[in-house]
Amino acid sequence: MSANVHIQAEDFDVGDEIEALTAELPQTGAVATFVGLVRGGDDLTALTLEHYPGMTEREIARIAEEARRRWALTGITIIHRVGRLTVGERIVLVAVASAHRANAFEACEFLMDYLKTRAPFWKQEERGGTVQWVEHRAADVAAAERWRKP
Amino acid sequence: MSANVHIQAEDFDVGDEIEALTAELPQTGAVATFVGLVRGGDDLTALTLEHYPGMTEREIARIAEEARRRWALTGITIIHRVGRLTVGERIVLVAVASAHRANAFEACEFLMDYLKTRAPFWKQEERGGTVQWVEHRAADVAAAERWRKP
Amino acid sequence: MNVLYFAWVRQKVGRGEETVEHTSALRTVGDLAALLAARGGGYGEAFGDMARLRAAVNQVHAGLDATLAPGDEIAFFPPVTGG
Amino acid sequence: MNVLYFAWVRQKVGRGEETVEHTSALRTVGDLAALLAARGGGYGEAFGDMARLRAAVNQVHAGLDATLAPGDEIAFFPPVTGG
Repeated sequence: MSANVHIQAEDFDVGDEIEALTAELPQTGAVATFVGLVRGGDDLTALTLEHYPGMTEREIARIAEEARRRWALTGITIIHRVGRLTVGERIVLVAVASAHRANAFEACEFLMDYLKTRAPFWKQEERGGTVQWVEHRAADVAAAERWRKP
Repeated sequence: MSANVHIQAEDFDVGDEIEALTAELPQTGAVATFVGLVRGGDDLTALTLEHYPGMTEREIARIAEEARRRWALTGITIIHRVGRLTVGERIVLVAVASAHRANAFEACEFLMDYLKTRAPFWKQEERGGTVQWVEHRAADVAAAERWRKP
Repeated sequence: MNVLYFAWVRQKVGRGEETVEHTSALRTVGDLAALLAARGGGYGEAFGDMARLRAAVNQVHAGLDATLAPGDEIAFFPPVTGG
Repeated sequence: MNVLYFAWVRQKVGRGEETVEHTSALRTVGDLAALLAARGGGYGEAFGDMARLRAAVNQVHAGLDATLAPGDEIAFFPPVTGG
């Protein structure tokens, strides 16, 4: 199994991606998926996402490889969009296929937690006329820390 | 928020369902989704699913209501297919929308664990020429038990 | 009372549904199961070991000690295996 | 060495990329950051508080004590906020 990793400006179709992930893999019984959207509120109108071409892909591939070592999986697809995205638009897709659901759920959460704290993406928020860089959240760091082995 | 619950013979489109779940809900930032498939292996060719019309819908609605009480969610869609399904076909979809991903993931896992142990569905497996009822799994009961409050 | 059977319970008793008159002897789900088991044949097989069965009264999961009333819908089935 | 800047680091220094000659005085990422901070202006603002910055050497997360070599690609950026 190898992970499909895409950094792109274009939107994605979740159904098509799950279909592609599980095609020709009859041993898959479970697909856990996460879709992140631009959440409205506090006058937010849009986000602009920037990444580090080259490193971002490598870092995500490393995280996916770590998930593959820790759980019995049959496939991983990760798509992260960059550029300007308005409220309600999809930002990220993590889809994990496995024989059983517990592995798929855990690996999907792990991948999201690590994406948030390890993969080089930076977000700017537009609120009314002002644009501001998003500070990283302590809650995200704590979420990633829980996967550390003792 | 009310849960969309469907028991049907027809297939579903995961992308369309997520789209419908999050449309007009700008406060949604996260959608966790689970798709269960007919897993091949050990000569399995197909499953046939039976349900208890009326009670199945009510029981799933109760489980969804419990999830709504326990987590801050913006939407829930549950689709469970019945009838004969061959290897690789989709069986079940649970999609949970929330402002934040931790709630979405937890509620999605909770719903799957409860569906497995509380919702009246029964499966028959076809292997080669023989057809056999599936016994319930102790692992599924244990998975559901972990959500019990102390 | 309307009595429903699902999965292999339905197959063993040879029907999905039947009417059973509510009597004062049928106080609980367990009483009804005993009555059905006593019929022998497929019923005897299906209801011989109640530990293998689950029940619902009016579409809500119920134990053997759940009480019955005229007009109730009672269902017998194996432990569920959905998802 | 190729030095890259991202997010508000890029905005403060006014460029996304530049070449900095490797010298024996530039042993670590911290040495390079100190050199850049000493330029003042936008560089001074961006590199004034290294606790607010993260770095990578050859596209791998690295600390201030990571050593440098000629031809390395070094990047400076704020803590990441993806997903």
